[in-house]
Amino acid sequence: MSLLGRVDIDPEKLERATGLYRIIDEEGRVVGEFPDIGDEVLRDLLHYMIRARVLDEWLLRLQRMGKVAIHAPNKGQEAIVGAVYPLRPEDWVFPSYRDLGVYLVRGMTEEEILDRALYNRDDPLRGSDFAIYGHRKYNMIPTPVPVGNQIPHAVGAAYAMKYRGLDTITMVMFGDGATSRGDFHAGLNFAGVFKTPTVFVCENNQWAISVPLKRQTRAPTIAFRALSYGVDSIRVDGNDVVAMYKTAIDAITQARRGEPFFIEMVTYRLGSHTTADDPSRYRSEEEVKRMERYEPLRRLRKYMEEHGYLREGEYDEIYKMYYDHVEKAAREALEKPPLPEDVFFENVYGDKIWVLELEKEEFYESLGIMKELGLEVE
Amino acid sequence: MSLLGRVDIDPEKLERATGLYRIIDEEGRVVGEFPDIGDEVLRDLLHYMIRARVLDEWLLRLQRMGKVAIHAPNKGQEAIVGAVYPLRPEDWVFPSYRDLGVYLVRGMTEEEILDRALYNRDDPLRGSDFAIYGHRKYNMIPTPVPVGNQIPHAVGAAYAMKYRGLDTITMVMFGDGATSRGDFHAGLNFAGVFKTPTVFVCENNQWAISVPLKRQTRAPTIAFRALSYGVDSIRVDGNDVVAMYKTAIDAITQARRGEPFFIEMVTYRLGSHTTADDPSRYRSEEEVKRMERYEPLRRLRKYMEEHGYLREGEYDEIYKMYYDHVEKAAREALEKPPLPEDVFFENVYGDKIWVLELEKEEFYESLGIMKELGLEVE
Amino acid sequence: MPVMNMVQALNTALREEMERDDSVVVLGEDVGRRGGVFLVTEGLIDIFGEERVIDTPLTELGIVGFAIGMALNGLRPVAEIQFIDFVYEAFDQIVSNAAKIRFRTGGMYNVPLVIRSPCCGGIKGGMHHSQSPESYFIHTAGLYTVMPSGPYDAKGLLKSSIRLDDPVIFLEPKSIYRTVKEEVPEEDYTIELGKAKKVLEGGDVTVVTWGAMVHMVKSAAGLLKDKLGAEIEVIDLRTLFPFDKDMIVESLEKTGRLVVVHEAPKTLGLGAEIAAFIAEHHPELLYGPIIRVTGYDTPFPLAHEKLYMPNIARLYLAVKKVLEY
Amino acid sequence: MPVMNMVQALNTALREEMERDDSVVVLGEDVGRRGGVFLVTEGLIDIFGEERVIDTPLTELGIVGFAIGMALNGLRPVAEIQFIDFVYEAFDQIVSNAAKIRFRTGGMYNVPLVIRSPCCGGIKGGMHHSQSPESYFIHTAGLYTVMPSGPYDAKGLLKSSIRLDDPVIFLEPKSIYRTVKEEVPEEDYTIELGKAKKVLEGGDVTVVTWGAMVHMVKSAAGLLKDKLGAEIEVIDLRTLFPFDKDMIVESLEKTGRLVVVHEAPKTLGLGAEIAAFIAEHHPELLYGPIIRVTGYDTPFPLAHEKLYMPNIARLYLAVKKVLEY
Ligand SMILES: Cc1ncc(C[n+]2csc(CCOP(=O)(O)OP(=O)(O)O)c2C)c(N)n1
Ligand SMILES: Cc1ncc(C[n+]2csc(CCOP(=O)(O)OP(=O)(O)O)c2C)c(N)n1
Ligand SMILES: [Mg+2]
Ligand SMILES: [Mg+2]
Repeated sequence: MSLLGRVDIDPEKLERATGLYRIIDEEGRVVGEFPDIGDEVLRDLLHYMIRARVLDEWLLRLQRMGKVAIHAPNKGQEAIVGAVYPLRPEDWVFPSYRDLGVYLVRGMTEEEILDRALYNRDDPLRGSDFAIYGHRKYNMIPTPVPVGNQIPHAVGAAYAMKYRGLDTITMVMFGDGATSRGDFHAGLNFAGVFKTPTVFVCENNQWAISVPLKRQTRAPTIAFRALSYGVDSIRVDGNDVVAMYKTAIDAITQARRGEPFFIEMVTYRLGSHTTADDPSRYRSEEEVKRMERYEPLRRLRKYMEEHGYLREGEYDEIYKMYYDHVEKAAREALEKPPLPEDVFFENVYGDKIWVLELEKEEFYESLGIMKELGLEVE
Repeated sequence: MSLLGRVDIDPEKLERATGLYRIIDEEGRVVGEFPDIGDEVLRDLLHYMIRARVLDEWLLRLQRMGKVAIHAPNKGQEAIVGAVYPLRPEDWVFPSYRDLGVYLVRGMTEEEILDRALYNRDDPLRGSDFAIYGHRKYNMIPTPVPVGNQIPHAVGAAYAMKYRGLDTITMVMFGDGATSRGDFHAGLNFAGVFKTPTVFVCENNQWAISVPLKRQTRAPTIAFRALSYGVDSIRVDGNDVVAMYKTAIDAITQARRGEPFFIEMVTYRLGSHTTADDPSRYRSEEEVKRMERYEPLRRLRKYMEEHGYLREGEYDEIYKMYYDHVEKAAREALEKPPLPEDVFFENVYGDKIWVLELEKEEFYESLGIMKELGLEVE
Repeated sequence: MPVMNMVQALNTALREEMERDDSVVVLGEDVGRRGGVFLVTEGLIDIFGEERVIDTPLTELGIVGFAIGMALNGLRPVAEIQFIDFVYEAFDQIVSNAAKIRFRTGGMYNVPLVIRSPCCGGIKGGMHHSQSPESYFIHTAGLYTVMPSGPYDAKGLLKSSIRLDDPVIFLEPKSIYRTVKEEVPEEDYTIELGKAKKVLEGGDVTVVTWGAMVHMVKSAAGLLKDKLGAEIEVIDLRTLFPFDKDMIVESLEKTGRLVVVHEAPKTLGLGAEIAAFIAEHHPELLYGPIIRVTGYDTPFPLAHEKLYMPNIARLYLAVKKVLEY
Repeated sequence: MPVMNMVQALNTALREEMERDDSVVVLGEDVGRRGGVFLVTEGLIDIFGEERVIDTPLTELGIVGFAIGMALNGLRPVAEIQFIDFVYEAFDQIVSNAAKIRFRTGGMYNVPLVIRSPCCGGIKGGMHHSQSPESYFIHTAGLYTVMPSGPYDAKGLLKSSIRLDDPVIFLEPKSIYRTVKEEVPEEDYTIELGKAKKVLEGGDVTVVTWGAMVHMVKSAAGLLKDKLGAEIEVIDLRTLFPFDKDMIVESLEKTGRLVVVHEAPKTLGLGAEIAAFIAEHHPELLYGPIIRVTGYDTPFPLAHEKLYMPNIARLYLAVKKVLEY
């Protein structure tokens, strides 16, 4: 504590927080130092991104069919898979609702995702909420729908890991809109103060529903905001999956050493906010067209084709393979019966409490009456 | 919106936010460019600071006598008067609870402050809460006790002023601890996004009760944090009232032009957090001793004595004059009768509502019973 | 008279109040170009500009805290919370400030603020797009809480709320935003806060309810008459705090039997206060038990929401019980 | 057996639980060296170090959000809110997460979290150091709410709360932190949540209460006997949700008369639920009205708090009314 001193800012940190790290540009050209990643990783990343896009399309279709309550498209943001790929299974992920690729990288199958989306009998979240995904067996915590709530959780869980002497870390995803919430503020601040092993990934897709970034914050960059909590950060071209992957490796390494790290993933939401949204009200087709050029799959494909990782037609084959897979999975998931009628009395408390036992009695009585009187409620 | 660009930080803004602006050092020596302020202003600042200190002592005494519920000493932070002094009466101030000097500069008299502290019949806040001060006639809004709540209010009120075409501004004070709250985050962010005419003054006194600054935040400086909201800022030696005054003039000018400004006032809380606190549990006597050297009245006095603004003995005379004044005022305030017994039914709603009318009936009945049975409740 | 749905009626009320009074401003997430996710603020930005129809950053605490500041300085903000389920970040600002500033300042300042928000279930919204959290506000001294059940009331009540000098939590049952249509006068009119509306006359059982449940209850009247021979008298509370005790008492003088229906969870739902009020002040009016048909004491589920919510079968059971006692 | 006050009993409970189980950690503002502003955590930092007794930045949202994360990952955090009046910034984290994570995740995750905090009036704390906001939590499915009235219960209930696998709001009436002293066993013991305690036997009127009001009510028993000839039976609820309905019903079977006393404002205070529960399920047990003696529906005042709070005169009036009916 000093009343006299001045405080120096590390210019390198400032540079990373305000520059833009990229390796493959929008035309698939290498513009940064290409990291030494194996062919397999590159193919994996491609496959995950394609799977995410295919699944996205299917969820949109199922929503239009009235089978899925709501879906938040992730088209354009598939390079998030690069951030998750280097994690260990024991690490914990707190995803956002727009993270199909994340769920897949963590090991969730299309089948499991569909059971969830359709909240059928096999829904592990027992019909609790829409558009959220996760599972204990993948160490992926289903996200709360209130934007940003998961951020302090990820910090607290990381503290617990450190406290327990584990060498695991947590990673948490959220949007640019989430940075305005108290949860973001508290989460970043606690991470800075307690030096928790947490990697923050802000998927800055330029929009929070209809609110553009400049209406969300006048921060020079979101990565700069992170510095103001004493959390190191980087601003990355979030449509460049290789840059995301490389960044994540460094971030995860730093977190595992017990220092938080913040990734601003600069990307763009190509689709609507959710299936309930109508973006034509607030942004131009022309903007979206312009941004399509930057989208992550296009450039990875270009790069891989030009560098001989993909032969002609192979991309389409892969795409078709996953498409067929999801089609079959969707058919099966749709055929499964619904959850039991009294499912919502489960998992409110660990122990039985009389209040709910009494209410259950009334509930079963009401089911009886429905039958008796031939009432259709649902 | 660009996926490609880098963002440049203005090095001058960075410098102001991480340096330390001062004019008079702890020995009363001029170390910066002395602004062209008249003798009168200097004397005024001195008088306000002395009045604040005298009143502080008296409130401590009255608290020990059991007359005042609680008091938050402001010893060491009196240079805050420099921030308020250049405001116009029509500007709005949202003070903190530790701002005796602020209340005085705004025009509240010692008499009025004592009526409030003792919540006697003339208490304008009608016995609502402890340790808060303010009055509509001084355009000073009594602060909410939950730390930081007033920050977004000051921003919203400033928006209203701009919207209504007024050329007034708002100024809001809060501590270093308050910077951790959601209210701070939202307030700063809204000020940045909406460019409200607001001056923020963070009285960074190094402690939030027992929590030292480094446990509160790892921000390089609090003024740096402000930049991360797109709000210009400066870090000032907050024990140098002339630096505070000069800074405020610039800040207010900028705000009146419609741009928010943030002042980090680097100071030190010499007393206990409040009269309910026991700082010996968490900080050393030695630290406090060391910091006494930096306190604002000592240095202003030194400067003024050495530069011929104060003759020998004059400081003590001024001090005595205010002391006697408060002594008399306290005696009078103590003699005033208490607020009416049913005062708490006032000002809940603007209109009468049956719920409270019914409860009032029961209340008066209970007063009757107390008399009847000779019960002493209070 | 034009026929409107509730969204149109609310939109009209906002527009008219903004035309009447420059100090009325609208703010919230996506209220501008987007017109709100339910389009209640649609088109306002074109008429009044973005200084008066303000898209805010994504923080409910910020929206309400900022709006309180506006209200202190002479504006009459109407803040939209995108879904009431997201209001909790703002709870401190509502409970500690909006509700208490008049008291704290000895009446020197007041907060003419309306917080309006879609509420309640019925659209497969799951845990965080379906809640009915009125109890939190009703328990908080210093607030009014209002919930209209149709377009006519929506317009009149919103206007009264905007003109009131105290904060109002204005809850809009989203499931009936577009399903209920009514004639709504083009003229200016207001509806007094604190007054309920009798929506069905009947001599056997008083059913007190509000919001979308008004329609569920009304739709059950025929069945209840047929199967149980009971004529229900249905009271739409409209203002939840302070609620219209007089209309309830008057009806009970006739029926002696009370059922309260609401979507909020049972424990300390407003039904509890209504029952307790009667049990405290008018026990002599009752023949038997006061039955509450409510949301269960669980989070609001995505699966089987229609079974979770009060429905005709559950109302039937309740009416049967009060009749049989 | 040592005689302790409530602060000492709570401090002992924390220490013993931390000794028993490494996963128990304490966090909050000023809980470390300062020992909490009421010294409930005094000395713990010396024994367990600052990784386990964690001074946090000044944000209730942060404290609770961070603690939830800890609880998800295997710890059993005991989070202190310095005064419960400041909990509202954390309301979203409590209502949307602590209370709902078990449900949201289909039971895959749960939140063993205790939020403990000084509550209630009686120390001239004014608007923001005196509140009794239990209703907000009781209305929220997924939480337990507890309020002890003395050292023995405080220790046993806190231990049960810490060992529970669900979140508990643990409210400590600060006015009796040091005034009530009792023998408190040095051994480990727990008190089952959900069980009330009969603190006075009597045949005429059942008085249900909790927290500091237990002592006010007990102190009035003599006067009530003298002046009204009434023997009151006093039930200390201890757990406010789920409350011990059985003990209340059993007592009412004897007395037929019910008064509920609590500090929280009347409208939708827990008294309303207790009254409504009886009115719904056991109307036959009642002779007359159920009277509630409570805080008024105003903010908690600094001036004349003893007149604002339930007091002997107000209890006298209530008992008189239920007897005279
Ligand atoms: C607390 C809260 N307020 C409002 C909403 C409604 N809402 C859902 S997503 C969203 C925008 C989120 O934007 P951002 O954080 O940028 O994420 P993105 O959707 O762009 O991925 C809003 C306002 C919500 N879910 N939670
Ligand atoms: C929301 C809230 N939490 C906790 C408190 C209790 N409290 C009062 S002042 C204070 C510390 C404030 O520190 P800071 O903001 O630095 O201001 P200072 O007292 O140092 O002037 C705390 C924790 C409070 N008043 N409000
Ligand atoms: Mg976004
Ligand atoms: Mg401080």
